[in-house]
Amino acid sequence: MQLSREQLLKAYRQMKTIREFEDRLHEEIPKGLIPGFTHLYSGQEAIAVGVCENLNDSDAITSTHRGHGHCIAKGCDVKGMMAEIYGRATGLCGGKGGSMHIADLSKGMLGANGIVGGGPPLAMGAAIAFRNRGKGEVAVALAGDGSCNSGPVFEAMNMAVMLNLPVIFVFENNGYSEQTAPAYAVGAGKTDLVRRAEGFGMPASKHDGTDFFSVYEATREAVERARTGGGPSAFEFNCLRFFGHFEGDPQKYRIKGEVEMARDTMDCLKNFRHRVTEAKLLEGKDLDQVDAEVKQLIEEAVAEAIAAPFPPDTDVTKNVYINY
Amino acid sequence: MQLSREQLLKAYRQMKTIREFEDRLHEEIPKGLIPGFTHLYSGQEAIAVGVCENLNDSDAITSTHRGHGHCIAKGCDVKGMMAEIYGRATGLCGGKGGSMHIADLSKGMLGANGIVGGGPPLAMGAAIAFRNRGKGEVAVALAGDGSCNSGPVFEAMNMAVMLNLPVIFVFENNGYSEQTAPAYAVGAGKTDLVRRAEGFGMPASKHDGTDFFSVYEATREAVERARTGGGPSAFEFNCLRFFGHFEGDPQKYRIKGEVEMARDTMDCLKNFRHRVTEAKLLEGKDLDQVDAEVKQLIEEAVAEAIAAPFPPDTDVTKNVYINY
Amino acid sequence: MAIKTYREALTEALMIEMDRDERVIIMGEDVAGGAGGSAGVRDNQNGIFGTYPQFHARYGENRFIDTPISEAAIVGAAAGAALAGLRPVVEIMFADFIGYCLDQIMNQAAKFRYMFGGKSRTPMVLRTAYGAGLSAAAQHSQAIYPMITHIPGIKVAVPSKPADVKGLMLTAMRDDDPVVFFDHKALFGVQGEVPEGDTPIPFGKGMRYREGKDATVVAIGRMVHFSEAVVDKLAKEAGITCDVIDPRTTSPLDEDIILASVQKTGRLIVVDESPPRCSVAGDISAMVAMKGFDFLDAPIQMVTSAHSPVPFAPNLERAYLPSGAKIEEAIRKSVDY
Amino acid sequence: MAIKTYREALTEALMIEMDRDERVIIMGEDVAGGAGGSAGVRDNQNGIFGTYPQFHARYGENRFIDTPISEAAIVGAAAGAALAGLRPVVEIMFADFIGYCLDQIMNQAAKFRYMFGGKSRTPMVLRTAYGAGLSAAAQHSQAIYPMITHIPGIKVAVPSKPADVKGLMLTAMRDDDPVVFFDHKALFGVQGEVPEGDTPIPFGKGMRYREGKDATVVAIGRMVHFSEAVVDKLAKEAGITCDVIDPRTTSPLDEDIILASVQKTGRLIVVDESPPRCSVAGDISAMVAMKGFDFLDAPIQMVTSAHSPVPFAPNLERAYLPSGAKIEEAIRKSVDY
Ligand SMILES: Cc1ncc(C[n+]2csc(CCOP(=O)(O)OP(=O)(O)O)c2C)c(N)n1
Ligand SMILES: Cc1ncc(C[n+]2csc(CCOP(=O)(O)OP(=O)(O)O)c2C)c(N)n1
Ligand SMILES: [Mg+2]
Ligand SMILES: [Mg+2]
Repeated sequence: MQLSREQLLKAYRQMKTIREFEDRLHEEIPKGLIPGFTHLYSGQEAIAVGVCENLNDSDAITSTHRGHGHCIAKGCDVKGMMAEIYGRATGLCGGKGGSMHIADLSKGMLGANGIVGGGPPLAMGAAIAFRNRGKGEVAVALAGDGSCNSGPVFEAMNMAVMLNLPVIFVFENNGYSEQTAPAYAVGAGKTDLVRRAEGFGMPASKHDGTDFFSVYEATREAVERARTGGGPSAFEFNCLRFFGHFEGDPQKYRIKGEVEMARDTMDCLKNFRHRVTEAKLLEGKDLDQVDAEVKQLIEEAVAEAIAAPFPPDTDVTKNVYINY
Repeated sequence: MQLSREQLLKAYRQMKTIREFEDRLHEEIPKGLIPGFTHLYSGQEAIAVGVCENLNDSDAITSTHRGHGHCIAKGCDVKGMMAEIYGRATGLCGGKGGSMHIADLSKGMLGANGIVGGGPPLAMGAAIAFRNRGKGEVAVALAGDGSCNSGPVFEAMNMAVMLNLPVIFVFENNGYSEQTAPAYAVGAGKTDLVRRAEGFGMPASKHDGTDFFSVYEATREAVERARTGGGPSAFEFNCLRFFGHFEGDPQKYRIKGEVEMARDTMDCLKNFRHRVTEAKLLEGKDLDQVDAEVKQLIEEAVAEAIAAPFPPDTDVTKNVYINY
Repeated sequence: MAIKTYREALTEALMIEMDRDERVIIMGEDVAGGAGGSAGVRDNQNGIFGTYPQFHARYGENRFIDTPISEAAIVGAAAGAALAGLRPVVEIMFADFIGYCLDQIMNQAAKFRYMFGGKSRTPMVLRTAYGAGLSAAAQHSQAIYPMITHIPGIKVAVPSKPADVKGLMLTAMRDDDPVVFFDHKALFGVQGEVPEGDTPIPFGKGMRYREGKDATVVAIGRMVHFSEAVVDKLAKEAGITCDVIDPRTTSPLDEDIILASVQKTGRLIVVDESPPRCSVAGDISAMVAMKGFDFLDAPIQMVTSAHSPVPFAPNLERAYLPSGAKIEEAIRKSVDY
Repeated sequence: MAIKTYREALTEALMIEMDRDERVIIMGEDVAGGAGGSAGVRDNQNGIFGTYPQFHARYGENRFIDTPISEAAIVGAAAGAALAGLRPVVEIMFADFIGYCLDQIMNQAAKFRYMFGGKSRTPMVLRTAYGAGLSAAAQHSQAIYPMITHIPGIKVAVPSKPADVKGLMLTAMRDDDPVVFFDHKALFGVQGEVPEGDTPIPFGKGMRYREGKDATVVAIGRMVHFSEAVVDKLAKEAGITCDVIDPRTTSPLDEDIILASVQKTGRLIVVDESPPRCSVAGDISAMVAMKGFDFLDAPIQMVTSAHSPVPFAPNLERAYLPSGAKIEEAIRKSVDY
């Protein structure tokens, strides 16, 4: 399906925003103002955006510990996210959640999740709500290759097939779960995520996760099917993460040059730019314009986050039903 | 492989002992002397025995809430089992475990298990011990069709493949998990247990669970492979249980005549007798003789159990490391 | 008021809310039963404990959902469905099986509201049958409500009487926070007066079931019945009178009703079916030792189950559980002090 | 005695036993790391918390096992391996993830010995990092040892000092019952004297780290350090002296050392990083209110975290946790009573 100029620009802007957001965090984190652990999404942008460009605010996604990209792709406010990551009162969760727990229910973003495998059962449950509501909404679980060894993820796949739910399981195979490759952890390479998902009785396929268009097209079909009662499906999207598992990861498990190679040949932004300019769908300067705007936005987001106040200490007992 | 006369008699005796044990419990339970919930194995005997006739005491099995057949097949003392089910001091667990928790570590019987899905991770772990010991021992997880929707079972299958462990997953598809058929609970029939297990990257196949010989042969090969470093495999063995899920189950979910049909055409004892006498491997009177001996054994087991004392009240705090 | 069983009272609450609010759904293993079975008969046992009479026929496949044996996915699904606008009631058949879905309770449902800065609701009820007394042995008999009471963000109901089951379940289903609701499996057949109509009971409000002056007996769940019997006997036989207080919800806990009673009696006995360590008995005792110390005229007495798994043999199970004799001994010890 | 970190002390214990007994294995997610990775390098981070220096090289693939992210299967496997003759140490990276493997702890490992009539052993250690203070937020910061302490059949160690980590881990690895071993993740870098050689410390024996006469402060895990600082300050600034007692294992619990101290001081303050309900603070307080009532001259004081999930923002996390100020206030309140 041919995307309009607006759609292309939007997709590029979303991917670029994620990249810029993460690359900037990578610079900011060593400065010491960002608390806790942070997991960056750079290198995987085409997946979040390729999936979410098929969704509306009333559709839902669940996410992971590596959730910034998913949040941005699903429309979360970038400044609210940045403030949250800095632990400020102006953050999307008022500073209570942090990087691993950003959520915006009004955008259908049901939360980043620090528990590996936490998301898929939630997405499957949201799909029960959607099925019952009958308005054609869908839920998407974005999850890692590592998460796909976790029991609740399998259970969720079976239950989704069994109840024929409008839910899509998106497994982002970024080459590692922490330091461990799927060639080891996923049945020592005797199977793969696609065969497994098929084993649960749903259509599943593997695509290049660094190519926005292939992610977008594959998911489009599945979303359409789910909206019209056709039930669940699963995808494996391949990519490589550009940074460590968490910021600070020494990454000795990766061969020298792996990231450089990935940045060279598996960069969804470069690939997108090449493709759309070659095909004369957009001009380089359109994209440069987006780049500049995004840079500015992230610049402001960081400045505003740093300037924002911390939540008042008394917030500690707010939003839990009782305090003892 | 041709089984010897002794082997055939042993297999028949084991199956018959299970049948007689369970049928007798079915009679005894309404009399009110047996505490708690009891799940009977009648109709599935060929599976436990077909599997366990390939194993030695140093091999291990894990079991389920429907564990009597597994225990007998693995060599647990029948009188000790009966006394346990009656809650007596002379029981295999001193009256502390009951029907759902019979174990005999000296026979490699790692316990019946009241938690559905509890066994497979344990068997997989025992297989780690066996791999490390290097003596060619194997572990077998006996589990139900319903248990195969439980996350830990999936996790165990993946980990077994990943570590190439000497463990075999035996799924007994007896038509129901409680009142629910696998046609509903296992991906609404869009997949089956074999395809799922294959999805995890191991050889899997389906066989007639009411035919001792097909169970025995299928497992024999897999056990051989596991003993020699060939890794895990999985089986689905089909059968129907002759009684309700638990004793007292009104069974309205089963069509009238289902059990009669099963008793008529899916009775492993009948089938075995027919086959071995037709082939002139054994004579009817050999089997009648076994029948009589087994009947006598169960008779004694019940009588001795009923005559046995309950454990002393002070046992309540024995075998937990401390009491407060 | 009509006399009804604990089971009937539970059903009544579920039906009131299922009828009133179509966002309420019920999910669990064999709640309807018979799915895919050869007879094609649903509602064939009305749930394992008979709590859902003809619910499948009445509410249909979409609102009354049989699940596979996948506790983690079921509870996770309830949490996700709650975030997406439903108000699920999810059954975990035996409380012991919470071992399979603690993450979804503790790390997901309990934390969303707080972790997301107050911007989400997770209206769900996990109902589950707990407790010993049926020789169901170590894996089907536990009273694990203390572990759940420990978790901030979860409310916990442990009703003892039919009227409380009804009133607390109505409240649970209308609450915007997740609730874990523990029914004692040996109480389903117990009868009591149950008010007609829509009669929610607020969380965090205990109930005094006996009134006395010599000691305060706080009891949880089935232990309320055990305690009432002992207290009635002591009143008759020994002229010792006690308050019997049932907190009804362990979280939030009605501290006031307990402290007021101890202020009056000067003596506290807590009766709890759980094993002793980090139990609700300990929790309530500690609260009084901190906030009601001056009221106390005697050491606090705790009567709990043994610090052991639940044994199978009926005599051992009796020895494991609090008994009338143990409760009486504790009251006498306190009063004689 | 050499000065070593908590991390080094842990490593030392693990190595002593791995070297001594080949039945000991270690399993967990990324314990070696790098499996299947492009560099082919193992032991690349020596475990997430650096506790396994070159263990893969030293002990090999069969005894030092990287697992998939399958907490239930890992802990179940440890229990099964233990039944089959190994003595597994299994790492659950963060204690919060016990939500995924509670069944294998509570219904399997904890119960085998009892349920099977004493005829089995389950020698396994589950070690896990717990606690707040690193802005790891709600799902990576919990101190859930009270939930595990509740479970009969499991032993629970919560060491505060490097020497205790070493001694208790040695004991844990030699125990025939399952042990859950909680390391505080903010303590790994803390230093202390650690005796050389094979120096197991028995379970159920607490340690007095400060001696005084005015009050008894019982503290758990990292709170021992917080309490010592406050007690030292009060001694210096206000002439108030306190016993500081670390039970070291919460199950079994050394009741005697606590009761003896309260008998001497008449006052009890319990400091516990968990939220308050059904906590170890409550458990110890209740025990003293029952068994040491006559010793008490003042209400028991509990200092715990807030009854809320752990918040992310550093100031909120500080407000959530027990602090020096809160501990001091509790001690003064008790002493001034
Ligand atoms: C239940 C659970 N187990 C372990 C962890 C620790 N952990 C955090 S991320 C991670 C790896 C996840 O790998 P993958 O699913 O591939 O996601 P990625 O990090 O590659 O995005 C692990 C093991 C966790 N957070 N939750
Ligand atoms: C974790 C857990 N969930 C639910 C149950 C209740 N339950 C006991 S047996 C059973 C059905 C098991 O079905 P299957 O695995 O097919 O074994 P079968 O009864 O047919 O032998 C269920 C749901 C349980 N014991 N444990
Ligand atoms: Mg990954
Ligand atoms: Mg079955």
